[in-house]
Amino acid sequence: MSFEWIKIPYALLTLFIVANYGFLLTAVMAKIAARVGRRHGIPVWQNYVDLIKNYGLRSSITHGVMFYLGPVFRLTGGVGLLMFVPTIYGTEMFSNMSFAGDLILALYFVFFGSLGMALGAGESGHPHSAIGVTRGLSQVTAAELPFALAVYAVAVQYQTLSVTEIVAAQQGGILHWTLFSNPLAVAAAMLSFLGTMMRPPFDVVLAPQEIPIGPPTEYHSSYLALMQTNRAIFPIAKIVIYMNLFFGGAASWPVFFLKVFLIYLVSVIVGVVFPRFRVEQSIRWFLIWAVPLGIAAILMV
Amino acid sequence: MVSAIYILAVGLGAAFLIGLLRDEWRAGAYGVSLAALALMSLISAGWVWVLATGDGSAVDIMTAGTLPPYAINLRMGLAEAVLTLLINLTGLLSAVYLRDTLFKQGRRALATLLVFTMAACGIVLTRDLFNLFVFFELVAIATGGLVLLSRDQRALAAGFKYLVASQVITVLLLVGIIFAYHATGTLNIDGMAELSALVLQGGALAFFLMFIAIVLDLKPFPANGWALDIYESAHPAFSAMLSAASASAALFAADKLLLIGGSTWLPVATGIGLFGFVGANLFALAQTNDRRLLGYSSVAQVGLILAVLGQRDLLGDRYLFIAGGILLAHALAKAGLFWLSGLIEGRKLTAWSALQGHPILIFAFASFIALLVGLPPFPGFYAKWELVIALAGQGRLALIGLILFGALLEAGYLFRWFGQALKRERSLEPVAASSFKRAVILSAVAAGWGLGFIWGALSPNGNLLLALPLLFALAFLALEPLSVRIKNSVAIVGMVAWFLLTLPSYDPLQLIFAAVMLLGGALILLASYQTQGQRIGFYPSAMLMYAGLAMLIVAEDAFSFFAAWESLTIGSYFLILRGQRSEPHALSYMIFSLGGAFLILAGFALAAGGDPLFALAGLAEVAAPIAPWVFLLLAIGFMTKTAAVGLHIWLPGAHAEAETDVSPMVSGILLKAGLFGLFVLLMAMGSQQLYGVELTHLLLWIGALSALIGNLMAAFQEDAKRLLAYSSIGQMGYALFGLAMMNHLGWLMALMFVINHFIYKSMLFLSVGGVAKRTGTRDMYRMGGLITLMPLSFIAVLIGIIAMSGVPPLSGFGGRWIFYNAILTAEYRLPMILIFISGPIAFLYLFRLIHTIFLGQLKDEHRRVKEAPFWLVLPQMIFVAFLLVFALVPGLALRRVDAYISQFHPSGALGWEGLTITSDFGYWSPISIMIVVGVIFASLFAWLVFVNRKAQKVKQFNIVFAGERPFRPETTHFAWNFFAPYRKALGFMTEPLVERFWAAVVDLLHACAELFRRLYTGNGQTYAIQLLAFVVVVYLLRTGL
Amino acid sequence: MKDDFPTPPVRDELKKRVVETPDGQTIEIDPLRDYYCQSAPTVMPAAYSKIVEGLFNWARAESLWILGFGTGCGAIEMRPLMTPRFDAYRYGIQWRPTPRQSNLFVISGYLSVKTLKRVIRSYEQMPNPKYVVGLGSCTINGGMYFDSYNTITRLDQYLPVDVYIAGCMPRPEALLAGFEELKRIIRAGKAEGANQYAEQFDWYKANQKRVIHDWDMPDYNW
Amino acid sequence: MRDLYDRLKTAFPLGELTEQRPDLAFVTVAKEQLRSLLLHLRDQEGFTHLVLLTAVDWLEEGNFQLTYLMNNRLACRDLGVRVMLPRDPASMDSIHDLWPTAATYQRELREMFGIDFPGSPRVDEDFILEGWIRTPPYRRDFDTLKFSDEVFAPRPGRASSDPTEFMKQQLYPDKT
Repeated sequence: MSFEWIKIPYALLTLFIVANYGFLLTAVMAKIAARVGRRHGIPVWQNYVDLIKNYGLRSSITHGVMFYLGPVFRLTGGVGLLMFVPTIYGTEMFSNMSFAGDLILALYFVFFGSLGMALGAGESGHPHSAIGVTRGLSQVTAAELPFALAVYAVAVQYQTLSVTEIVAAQQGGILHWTLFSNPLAVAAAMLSFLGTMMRPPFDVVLAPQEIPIGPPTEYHSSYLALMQTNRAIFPIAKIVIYMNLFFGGAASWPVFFLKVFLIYLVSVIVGVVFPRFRVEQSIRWFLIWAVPLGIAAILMV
Repeated sequence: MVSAIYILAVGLGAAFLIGLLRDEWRAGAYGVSLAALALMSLISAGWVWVLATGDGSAVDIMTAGTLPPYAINLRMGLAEAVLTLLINLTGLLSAVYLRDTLFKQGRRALATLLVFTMAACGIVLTRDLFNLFVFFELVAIATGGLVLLSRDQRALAAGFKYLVASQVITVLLLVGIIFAYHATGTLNIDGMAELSALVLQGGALAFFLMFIAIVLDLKPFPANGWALDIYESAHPAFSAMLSAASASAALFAADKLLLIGGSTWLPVATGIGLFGFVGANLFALAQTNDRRLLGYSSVAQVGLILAVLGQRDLLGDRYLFIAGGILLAHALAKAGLFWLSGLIEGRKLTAWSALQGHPILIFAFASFIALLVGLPPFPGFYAKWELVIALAGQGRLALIGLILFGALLEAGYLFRWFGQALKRERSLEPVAASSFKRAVILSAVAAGWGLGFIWGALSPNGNLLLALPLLFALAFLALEPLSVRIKNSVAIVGMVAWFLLTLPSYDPLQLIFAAVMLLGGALILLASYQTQGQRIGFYPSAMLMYAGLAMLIVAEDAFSFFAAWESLTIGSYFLILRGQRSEPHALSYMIFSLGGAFLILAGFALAAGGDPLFALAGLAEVAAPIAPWVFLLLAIGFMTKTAAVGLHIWLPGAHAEAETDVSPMVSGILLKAGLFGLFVLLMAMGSQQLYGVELTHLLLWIGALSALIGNLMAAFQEDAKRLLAYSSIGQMGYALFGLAMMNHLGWLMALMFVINHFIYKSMLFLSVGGVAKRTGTRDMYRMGGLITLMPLSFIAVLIGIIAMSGVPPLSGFGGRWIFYNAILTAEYRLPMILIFISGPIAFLYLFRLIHTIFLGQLKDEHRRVKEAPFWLVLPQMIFVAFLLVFALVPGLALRRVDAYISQFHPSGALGWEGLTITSDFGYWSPISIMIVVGVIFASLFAWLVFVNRKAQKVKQFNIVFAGERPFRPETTHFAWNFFAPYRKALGFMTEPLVERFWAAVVDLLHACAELFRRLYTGNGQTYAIQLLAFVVVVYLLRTGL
Repeated sequence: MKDDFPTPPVRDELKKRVVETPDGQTIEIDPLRDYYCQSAPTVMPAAYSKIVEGLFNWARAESLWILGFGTGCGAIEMRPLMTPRFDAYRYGIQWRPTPRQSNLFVISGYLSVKTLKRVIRSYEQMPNPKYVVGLGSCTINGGMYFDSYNTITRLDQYLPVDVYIAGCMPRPEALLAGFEELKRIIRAGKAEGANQYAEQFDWYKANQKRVIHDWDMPDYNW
Repeated sequence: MRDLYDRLKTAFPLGELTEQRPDLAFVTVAKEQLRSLLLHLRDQEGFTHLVLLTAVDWLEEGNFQLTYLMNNRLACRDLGVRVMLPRDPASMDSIHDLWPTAATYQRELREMFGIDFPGSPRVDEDFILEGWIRTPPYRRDFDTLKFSDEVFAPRPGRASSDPTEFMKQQLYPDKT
């Protein structure tokens, strides 16, 4: 097996671009949400400042090995997810490490970070961390279901599990996108997307008012910095999957920026409009509204 | 050879001689009786030897020197020889057993005993009807006398009731004989048979009267209240004789009479017999008195044999083998159990808990129960196999159903009794210490095993007692006095050696299962080094299970497969029963397993079409319309072991309550036996349709539902081992789902689950067991914060749950990847919804497992807890290594299997070039994943260590608590009712519907038993009326037919 | 005040106790020692490089994360800061629900002795560097509660205070002005309250224990 | 109110009736009669609700005055029952068995005034103050300013003014 070492700098470049885009994007999204409340909101560079500040904090504590490793798991999950999916269609340069596995790898690697984070938060011994984790896990069982069904429908539709091939099948015009060739699957997946973005109405996991603030309660300084970085990278990595599966992928960086922005915007728009669901409410919501769409999708392809 | 008539002569003579002795010479009288009985036994034994070795042939003895019908003649054939031997030996052993009582009662009792034995032999030997009547009278009178030997006050009443009943019987018999003589002009049985008595004027009625009289003497259900009172109140040694000797003799008489009746009367015998078998077993369910229970069981067994007598037309030359097998097994077991009951003071079933601490007696108890139920390697097992095969061959399916149902009931109450004896609080009453009595019991045990060997030798299917694995397991009975370390080493070496020995003969599929079961079993046995002392009973049971598994894998014909299946069931039952509070769970395990085994038996029988040597490969040739039924029966049978939903209720308790090193055996290994069976089934039969329903689709739904319910239930458990047990149900659901997909990758996934589930479930059970051992509880919310104290256990659980949840880079992901590729070619999509939802639910219980035990707040009493014992940790660490290796190079195990499966599903094989595994749809490179993840993880970790090198290590209460501080660890550890919101949302799916269903079935059976039991009022007149009513009903039914 | 008053009894849950382990030994649990880290705070040096420390100080100033803990009536004046009218987020100010992630503690108004205990805990749990803003007259000199038996009169006796914002109550605009002043101090590298607290730890502790009689926690809450 | 007072007067030795409003009045009763009076009011007169229980420190007379304020929901009337206690030792029978809520008031009085209610649940535990070890702070002989000055280290230079004078001076400096 010959490994092309040039892949490593290429992957780092992707990572660099995505991380910066992520920092800016989340700030812009915060600004958009603020504008809904007629505020100006944070400056677009605020995320960088917060990151530097967090690295700049001088003291920190640790509750134990898993606590220490939690954020590492978390960020590994985000970076790894990004690495396992080709970012830009048609370039060898930004196909990252996608030779290691296909769509299924990406789907399951999503959980890597959450699992490690949950363990780290658990070792802090803080009850709120555990409560947040139980809420998150409970919600994810229902929220992931429509997405899994949609992915299955798409894989059956294109008869492949390779992300690149799925994107390839969608080239040649906007009407070739899965969005138009299999709208049921996309609808199901987008509802699921709302559930995994940690925004209202599905943000009971963090719920700052009741369980400050869920799993990351005990995390601070450089731990928090790692998690913030993940918060910039991970949603984008996840959106890249959605983009590739349903919205025709991106053949260049500008298209990438635009599509990611628009997909992200969906969850923000929903988030600023709706109040928060309790866990059992959101589970029922997914089972009643999103799952039937997914079932219809797998039966129709 | 000594003439058989001397049996009668010696008995009668000795009885007279004793009558002449003076009352004081008790020892002399006793000696004479014993000598007489011994001599009688010797004569019978001589005949058995001569006839069995083929040196002689059956002999007719003309008493008056002339041919019948002018004189009475006796016959000594093989059957007669065996039965007289049985009767005489029972008499002899009972006499030994009764030594004290007989000394007290004196020569009259001795004489009665001798007359009883002699007369019973007479019934067997004689070929003359009137003579038969005389012997019956003698037996009846002697019985009446012997009943009074008991110290029980009720014995007197029982004896009286018995005399009333037997008078009715005698009258019927006598009238019948007179009519028959009138019709045929002969009293000789063979003579009547030749004349076809039934066609003659009045012959039918005459025969009916004689036949019904004999049948009544068999104490048929339900006209048998008088007999049960005797069983309950008479001296147990006498009950033994009544149950073993007199019933055998009467059965033989019935057999002789059926010669006259010819084939038209056979269905009547079958009907009465089966009705009795099922009915008496049902009634026995409600019994709490040990002897009465044994009485019911006797009635049931006699009914079964009567039913077999009724089927003699189709059993052909195997008739004696089958009927004899069941009869002898019954006689030995029943005599043995009655004798055993004589050692026990209390009459409640639970009083048998006095046996605890007497391993030899418990072994005897277990042997007798196995004899009765017909488990391998006892004669009843061979007999039942051939019986069921033969019945199925002739299409008598209803009979099979009733027989197996009755047998299941019987197993139910017997094993419930056994469980109570072993697990209830030990009764304080001592077990009688008489060495005579024990010797008698042990001789019955020895005879049982001996018969097992003989029947094995006679069986065309091969002798189980010569199978090496089984012998190896049984050898541990002899090794029991040694210490655990020695026995454990022997066991491990034996299992590995057997694996190496048989290695060349395995195909890849068998190899995987063999590796999991034998090598895996040996690995788990490492954990057993941590126990101390002798650990009596563990090794024979465990080895019996492993022997069954070893034989299962290599079985090529249906019989050896079934025998292996039964062996592993018994072994695992004893293993599970060892747990602290496992009595009810072991029982439900046994009942489900035996029920499943009986379904398998029925399935094989259906497929075999009458061929007892049916090969497994023959399943492929079974054609419609039976094929789908065979498929269904076998599939349900196997699914009792994989605990598919609906048949799963035994599993959580059985796995959770088992000992620390037993849980991984029964979970990691035993469940795979069911999967292996399903593999064999699906490979041979493919998919089948029944009424247009694709049966594999049904399996898909069952698998998916098991996965969902198992996972969901696991998420709501507070008990760590129960959690793991439920998760096994879910995991087996996945495997079943994969198999039922009937495509290449589905099967590969099922195999991947076999390996993965074995590794991580064994590992988790061991580490959780170790934690439970150290913390003294299995409730997770009582633990917490153990990560620093038990780091190795934590690592095992961590690796285990990452692997189990399917998160890359560990091996669970491989299973998920194959799963996704497999479903892309599946034709049927709906059940996948359930599978998709159960995947994330696994995270729920896995996180709960690791969090509530190892993370969170450490409890006060656990502050000094040590890491689990070395021998528990060692196998865990080996498993961790395996998991990592298997994660990196799954091809090691899967590549060859992949090729092997191509025989059955040629399309869809994986590509194994280089480091990447490719399917038709996607690709996966385990090593690349591991490297990428590893590099990212390591760099980020290094970065964190660099920027955060001065982190202050804090303790458990240094958490932000809204300006407050935590109160106590117990109130700070969030663990109990962990997924409360989830329960709110989906808790309705965890309603124990299945449990309620089975509880309702059991309640219904018990209520029936309780209701109809009232027939037995204890009133002699009622009993007499019941007798007559029985006669009338049988007559009406018969003539109506 | 006379010192011959009895000290209040130790709380039950903090008393030493004897428990039996699962394997039958009896062990003694000393909750304060076993549950809490006993280390004292240390002075945390600034970054080795002046440029880096300058960058850090700028970032700290532009990213003020306030602990969401309203200690007194002044908390009501902080709420408008989140609203469109004042929108403090523009200035890099936001509220965090946990002290671990906050670096600014606004003591909003009067501080009773009982609350002081919670404030100390929360303050000590914040990572270094951390800043304290005293809001309202009460924190400066007791304000209208100057003669109360349970309200402290000078916050700086107990915690190092970086900025006081006078008024009863100060308006949100005053708060914003105060925060701008704090930013200036931070950027100048003069907001070393946490290190001051560590340096004069004994003095602060003595002051705190003088008013808090039932001291039911370790000396430093990590 | 007056008719109620007259009715009560026949059974209990009551002090004067103080009518504050048509629906609010106060009577004084001896310590020993209190319990039977409360019981009577609760069970016979419909004063089912204990609104509050509070104390006044009559330092000069050496008494504590306890006020049990009762409410008759149906008649919309309140009646305050006053009991005078000697300040030293201040002890009163507990009525937590009549109204469970009384236990909470009694804990408060115990902590703030040092009035003991033997037998009242948790009466000796901390209520609001944590670890208070000095004179109960609501007793008038406890000088809070002195205490504050001694314990809380007042900021030097702080001055107090009379609000009226101070505001006059601020607003109309020419008029002083």
